[in-house]
Amino acid sequence: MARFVMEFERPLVELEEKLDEISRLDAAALPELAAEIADLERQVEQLRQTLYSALSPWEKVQVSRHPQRPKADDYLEAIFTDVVELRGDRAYADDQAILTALATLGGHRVMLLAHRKGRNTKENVARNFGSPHPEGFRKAERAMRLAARFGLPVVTLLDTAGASPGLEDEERGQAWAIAQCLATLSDLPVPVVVVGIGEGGSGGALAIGFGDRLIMLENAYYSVISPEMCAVILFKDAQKAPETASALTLTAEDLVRLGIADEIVPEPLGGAHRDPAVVMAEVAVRVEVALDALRAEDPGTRTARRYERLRAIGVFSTGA
Amino acid sequence: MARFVMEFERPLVELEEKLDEISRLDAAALPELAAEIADLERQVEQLRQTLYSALSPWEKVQVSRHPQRPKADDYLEAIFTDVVELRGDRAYADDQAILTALATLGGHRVMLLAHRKGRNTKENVARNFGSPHPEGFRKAERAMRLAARFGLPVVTLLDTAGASPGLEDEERGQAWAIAQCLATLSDLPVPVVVVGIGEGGSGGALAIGFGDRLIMLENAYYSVISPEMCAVILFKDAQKAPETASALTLTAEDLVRLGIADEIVPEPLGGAHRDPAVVMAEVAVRVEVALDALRAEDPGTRTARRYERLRAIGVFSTGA
Amino acid sequence: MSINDWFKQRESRRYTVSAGATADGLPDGVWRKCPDCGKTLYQGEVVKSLSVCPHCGHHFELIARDRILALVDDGTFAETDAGLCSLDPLRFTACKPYAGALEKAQETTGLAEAAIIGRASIDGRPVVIGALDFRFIGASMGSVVGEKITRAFEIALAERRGVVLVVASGGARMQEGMLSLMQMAKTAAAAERLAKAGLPYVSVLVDPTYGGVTASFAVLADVIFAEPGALIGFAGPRLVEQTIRRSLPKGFQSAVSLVEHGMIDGVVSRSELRERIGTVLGYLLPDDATTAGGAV
Amino acid sequence: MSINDWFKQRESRRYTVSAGATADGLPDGVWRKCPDCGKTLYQGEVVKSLSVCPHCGHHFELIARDRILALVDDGTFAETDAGLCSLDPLRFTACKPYAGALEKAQETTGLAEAAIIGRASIDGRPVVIGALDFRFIGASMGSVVGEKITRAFEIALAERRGVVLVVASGGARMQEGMLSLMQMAKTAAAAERLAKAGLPYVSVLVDPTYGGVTASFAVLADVIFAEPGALIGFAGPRLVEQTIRRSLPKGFQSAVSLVEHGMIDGVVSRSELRERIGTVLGYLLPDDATTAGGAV
Ligand SMILES: [Zn+2]
Ligand SMILES: [Zn+2]
Repeated sequence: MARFVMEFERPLVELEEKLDEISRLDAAALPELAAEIADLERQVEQLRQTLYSALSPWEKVQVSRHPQRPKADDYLEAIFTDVVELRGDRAYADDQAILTALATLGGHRVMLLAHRKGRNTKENVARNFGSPHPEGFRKAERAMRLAARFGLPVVTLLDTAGASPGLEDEERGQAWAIAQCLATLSDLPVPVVVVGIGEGGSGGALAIGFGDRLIMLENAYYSVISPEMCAVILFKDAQKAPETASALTLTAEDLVRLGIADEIVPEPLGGAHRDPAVVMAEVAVRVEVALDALRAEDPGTRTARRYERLRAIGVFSTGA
Repeated sequence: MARFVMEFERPLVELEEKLDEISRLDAAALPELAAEIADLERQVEQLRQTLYSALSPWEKVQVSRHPQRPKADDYLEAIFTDVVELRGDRAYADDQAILTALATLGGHRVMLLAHRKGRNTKENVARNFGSPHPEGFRKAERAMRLAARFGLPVVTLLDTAGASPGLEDEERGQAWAIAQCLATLSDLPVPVVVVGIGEGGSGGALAIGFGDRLIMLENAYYSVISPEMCAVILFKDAQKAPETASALTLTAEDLVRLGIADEIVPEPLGGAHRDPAVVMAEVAVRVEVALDALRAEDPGTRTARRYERLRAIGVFSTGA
Repeated sequence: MSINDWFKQRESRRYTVSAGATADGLPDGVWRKCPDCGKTLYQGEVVKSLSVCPHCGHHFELIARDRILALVDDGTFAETDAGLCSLDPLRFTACKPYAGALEKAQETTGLAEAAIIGRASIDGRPVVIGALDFRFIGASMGSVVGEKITRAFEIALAERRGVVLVVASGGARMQEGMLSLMQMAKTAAAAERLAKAGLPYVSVLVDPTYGGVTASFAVLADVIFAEPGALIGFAGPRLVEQTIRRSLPKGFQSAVSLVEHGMIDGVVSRSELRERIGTVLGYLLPDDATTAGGAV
Repeated sequence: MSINDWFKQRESRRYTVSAGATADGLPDGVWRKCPDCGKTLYQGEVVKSLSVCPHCGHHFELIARDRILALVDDGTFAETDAGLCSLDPLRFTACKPYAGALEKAQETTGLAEAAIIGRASIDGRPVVIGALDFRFIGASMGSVVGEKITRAFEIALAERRGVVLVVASGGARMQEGMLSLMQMAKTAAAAERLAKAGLPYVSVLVDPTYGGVTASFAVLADVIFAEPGALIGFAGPRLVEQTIRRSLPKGFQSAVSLVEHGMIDGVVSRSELRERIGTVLGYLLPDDATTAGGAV
C-alpha cells in the first residue's frame, strides 16, 4: 500500500524523499556526498522529533484516522486466538460495522466487541466505513447479554467516526439502539475493558465505550462531537477544526486528566501504523493485566464501582 | 351491518326470511295465515336447534371466523376499563395486528395482549387481517417483559388465522420472533390467562397462546394448521376442509379432552355474534375467577406448574 | 450532530423576558400568531389552554416549570438540587466563550440550568419529576443536566418513587467536551438501576428532542409518550439530508411517524397528558405495590 | 405451511435401504450424480468426505445418527430414550392413515422416530446431543420428537451439560393435531430453562428447516450455525410466493441470506463443524466452569 501522507507531515515527507533519493546514489563513488547525506539525516531526524513528539489534538485526530493505522481486524489477527465470530441481531440484519466474537487473549476467554472499519474500499463500503446502523448496536447488545450469561469478560475496541446518520438509521431507532447498549453495558455482571484504538466518535463510540477500564492509545481520540462538525456549528467553517479539536478535550491525555480514561498506550513516533505489531502487543499486555485484576473481584463490587466511576464524571458548582 | 350468512346456515336463513316476509303481512286481516305462521315458526325453531346445537368442527371454524363475531376491540370496549395502549417493538414498527395494553378487568390490573382483527376493511388492511408480522410478536414480548417487571398478570385473547407468511416476514425473522415469545411466556413470573375468542391459527396463535389457564369459547378453534391448508396437503383439494377439520382436534371440546384447555365458555345458539354482550360478560367472569386463584399462588410454584402443564402434553409409547 | 439545527432554530425563537412576563416568557397582553393555522391569538388565552392553540391544537413551547406544574398534583412539587450550576471546566472559548453563554442563558431564563427536578405526587402517587427547558442553551446535556437527571433516578430508587421526565434537548453540550458525552452513560446507568428495581419511568418527548439525550435516558422509559408535532431523533434532519443526498420524506422524525416505527407508545396532547400519566402510574406503581421486580 | 413443499420434495428423495447399505442409505458400490456440479461421484468417496461433494462442496443429506457421530468424540455417544414411539392418539385417518405412515417410516429408516438424542462429549466437554432425521415423515415434530428434545434439555440441565442439536424439519406433525402444536411451547420452555441456568445450547440448521420447529427450539440457541445450501424459514417458499404474488428473490431463505439478515451466526461447512462447535463450547462450557449464570 502506498504511504498515506497526513497534511501536517508533508514537510517531513518531502525531506525524507529527498534523503531517500540521495541515498540511492552510489555514495562510495561520490565521497563528497557523505557529509551532505549525514547532514540531511540529522535534519530529518530533528524534524521528525519536532513534528511528532508534540502532536496537536487535531494532528492526533488525523493520526487516529490514518488509513494504515491498525484496525479491529488487525488486532483480531495479531493478538486474539480461537476466534468465533457471532453475527446478527436476530431481528433485522448483520451489521458488519460492529464485530462481535468469542475470542481468546492470552489466558482469557472473552467476548470481543469492536467497531470495524474496512482495510480497503470494498470492506469499507460493506461496513459503512465503520459507522454502525441500529442493528449493529443491537448485535452488540446481544453479545453483551451472552457474555453476561456465560461469565465472559467483555473487551471492546473503539474505532468509529460515529453512529450512522442515515434516514433508515433514524427510522429503525438509532437512538433507541444506542441507549439500550448504554443501559445494558452499565450493569453487566462481567468485567468490561475498553480500548480506544482509533476514532471515538460520540454516541456511536460510547455505546460500547465505557466500563471498568478505559485504555487509550496515545493518538486515539474520543469526543462528544467531531472537530469538523463542531467547527461548522460554532464558526460555520469546517476549516476551524484544529481550533475546536483543541477545545473539545478529546485526546488520551485529556481523558486521563478528566478521570475518564485510566491509562495511555504509547505509540511509536509518527503513529501506531509505523509499528503496528509493537502497539498491538502492548495493548494485549495492558488488557490482560486489567482482566487479571478485574476477574479477581466480586461481581457486585465491580459493577457498583463501574457505576461510581460514571457517577463521578461531571464538574459543577452545587451553588452552596 | 348486513347479516353475514355462513354456508351451512343457508337453509335456515331461507326459512327465516320466508317467515319474516309472512309476518309482515297483516295477520289480523288474514286470519287463515295464523296457523301457517305458527307452523313455520315451529319449523324454524326446530331447524335452528338441529343446525346449531351440534355444529361440526368445520362449522365451528366458520362461526369462529364470522365477521360479526366479537373481536379484541369489542372486548376492550365491553369488559376492560382504564385502557392505555402500548405501542411498538422499539426496533422496527408498531404492528397493529397485535394489541398490547395496560387494562383493568374488574378488580385486576393486567397486561392485555391480543390478536387484533379489524372490524371493517380499512382496519383489516391496516392490521393485515389479524396476522402478525415479526414486529408484532416482538411488541408482545416487550409487553410480557414489562408485565413481569411490574408484577402485572397477563391476559391474552387469541384470534388469528396465523402469523403472516410474507417475504419480508421471513426476512425479518418470523420464526425467531415467535420462538422468543414462546420462551419468554413459558417462564413469566406473573399469572397468564389465555382466552380463545375466535381463530387460533398455529404458531401465530401459540406465541401468546399458552399459560396457566386456557379458556376456550365454545366455537373458537385452535389448530396446528388450518383445515384448508391441511386439505391441500393431504388431498390436494381445499374443499376437503370439513374432513380435515374433524381430524385435527381443533375444537374447544377436543382441547379439553386432550388436557390442553381448562374450560369452555358457552355461546348463544348460532354463535357469539348473536349476543356478544352476554358472551363477553361471561369471559370477564371466567378470567377474573382464574386471576383470583392464580394471584393467590406463589410465583415459583405457578411457573413450575405452567411448565409441568406443557411438559405433560403429548401421547406416546415408551417402548418398554 | 442535530445540535446544529436546533441552535439555529433557537435563535429565531428566543424569548424576551420582561417584568410581569407570564409563564412562557411572553407578556400577558400581547398577541401572537399560531405557526400552524396562522390565526392570531391573545396570549392570555394561550396560557389558559396550556399553551395549545385553541383553533388547530398546535402545541407551543412551554417552559420547564410549567410543564411540571401541569402534570403534578397541585401544590405537591418540591424542587430539589436547585442550586446546581454549570462551571466552565474546560475553559471552552472557541468562537463564543461558554462562560458567557451560560451567564446569558441564566439571565434570559431566570434558571440556574436547563433541568429542573423535584419530588411531587401524581394522583397521589409519589414520583420524582423533571423537565428540560429548551431556552437554556438548547437544553443540551452537560454536567449539571446529567447530574440532575441521575439524581432524579437515584432519589426515586431510594424512596421507591416513580420517575416522570419531560424531555426536550438539542443533544450533548459540546462546550463540556467529554464530560458531556459521559453524561449519556451516567444517566442511562441510573435509569437501568431504577428499572432493575421494578420502579416505573415514564418519559414525555416534546419538540425538539435530539442527539445524546434521545440516545440515552430519554428513550429508556418503560412508557414513552410524545406531544403532537414533536420532532424526535438522533441525527438532526439537516445532517440526515446531507448523508442521504435527497430530501426527507414528509413527517420524518415526527411523533406520529415514531409511533408507526414502533419507537414510542403514543402521541398524547397536552390536555390529556396528566390523566394518561396518572393512569400509567396506577398500573406500574400501584398503592398496594408489592412489586414483583426483576427482569425476565 | 411449508410442510407441503417438503413433503413433496421428500417424495423425490426417498431412499431405498438395502442390506449392506451405507450410512446415508445408498449401497456402497453405486455412483450418484451431484445436483450442484453435475459430476458423477462414487458413493464410497462421498461417504468418506462426510457426504460432501469433493468437487463443488455440495452437502448431501446425512442421516441423523451420522450427523451425531460426525460431531462427538469417538465412542462417546450413548443414546437415550431410544424406545420412545409415536402412537396415533387422534386416530388420524384423513387421506393416508397416520398409523400406516409411521409404520412405513420405521421400516424405511430403521428408526423408531425422527429424533435421536443421547449423552456424548465434544472435545471432552459433556453434552447432550440430538439430531432430526428428515427421512422420518419429514422430521416433523409430534409428541415423540417434542418429548425427546425436551428431555435433551432436561438431562443437560440436571447434569450441567451443554446441548447441541442438528435440526432439519418440515415443521409440526399435523397428524397429531394440537398435541403437535403444543410441542413448540414445550420445547421452547425447556430451552429457556437451560438458558436461565447459564448452560450453552448450539443449534445447527441443515436443509431443510421449516415451520413449527424453526419457530421454537431450533432458533433459541445461543449460537446458531447452518450448513451451506440449507434452506431455513417459517413459511415454505411456495406459500410465501402465493402470499406476495410474485416470484421470490434468488437466495431467499438460504443460509447465506439468513446470515445477512442477522438470524444466524454463520454458515459452516460440514468438515469444519466439529471443530467450530468444540471451540464454542470451550467458551460457553469451559472445564473450569463457575458459571456466572443469570440473565441481564
Ligand atoms: Zn393554530
Ligand atoms: Zn458437486
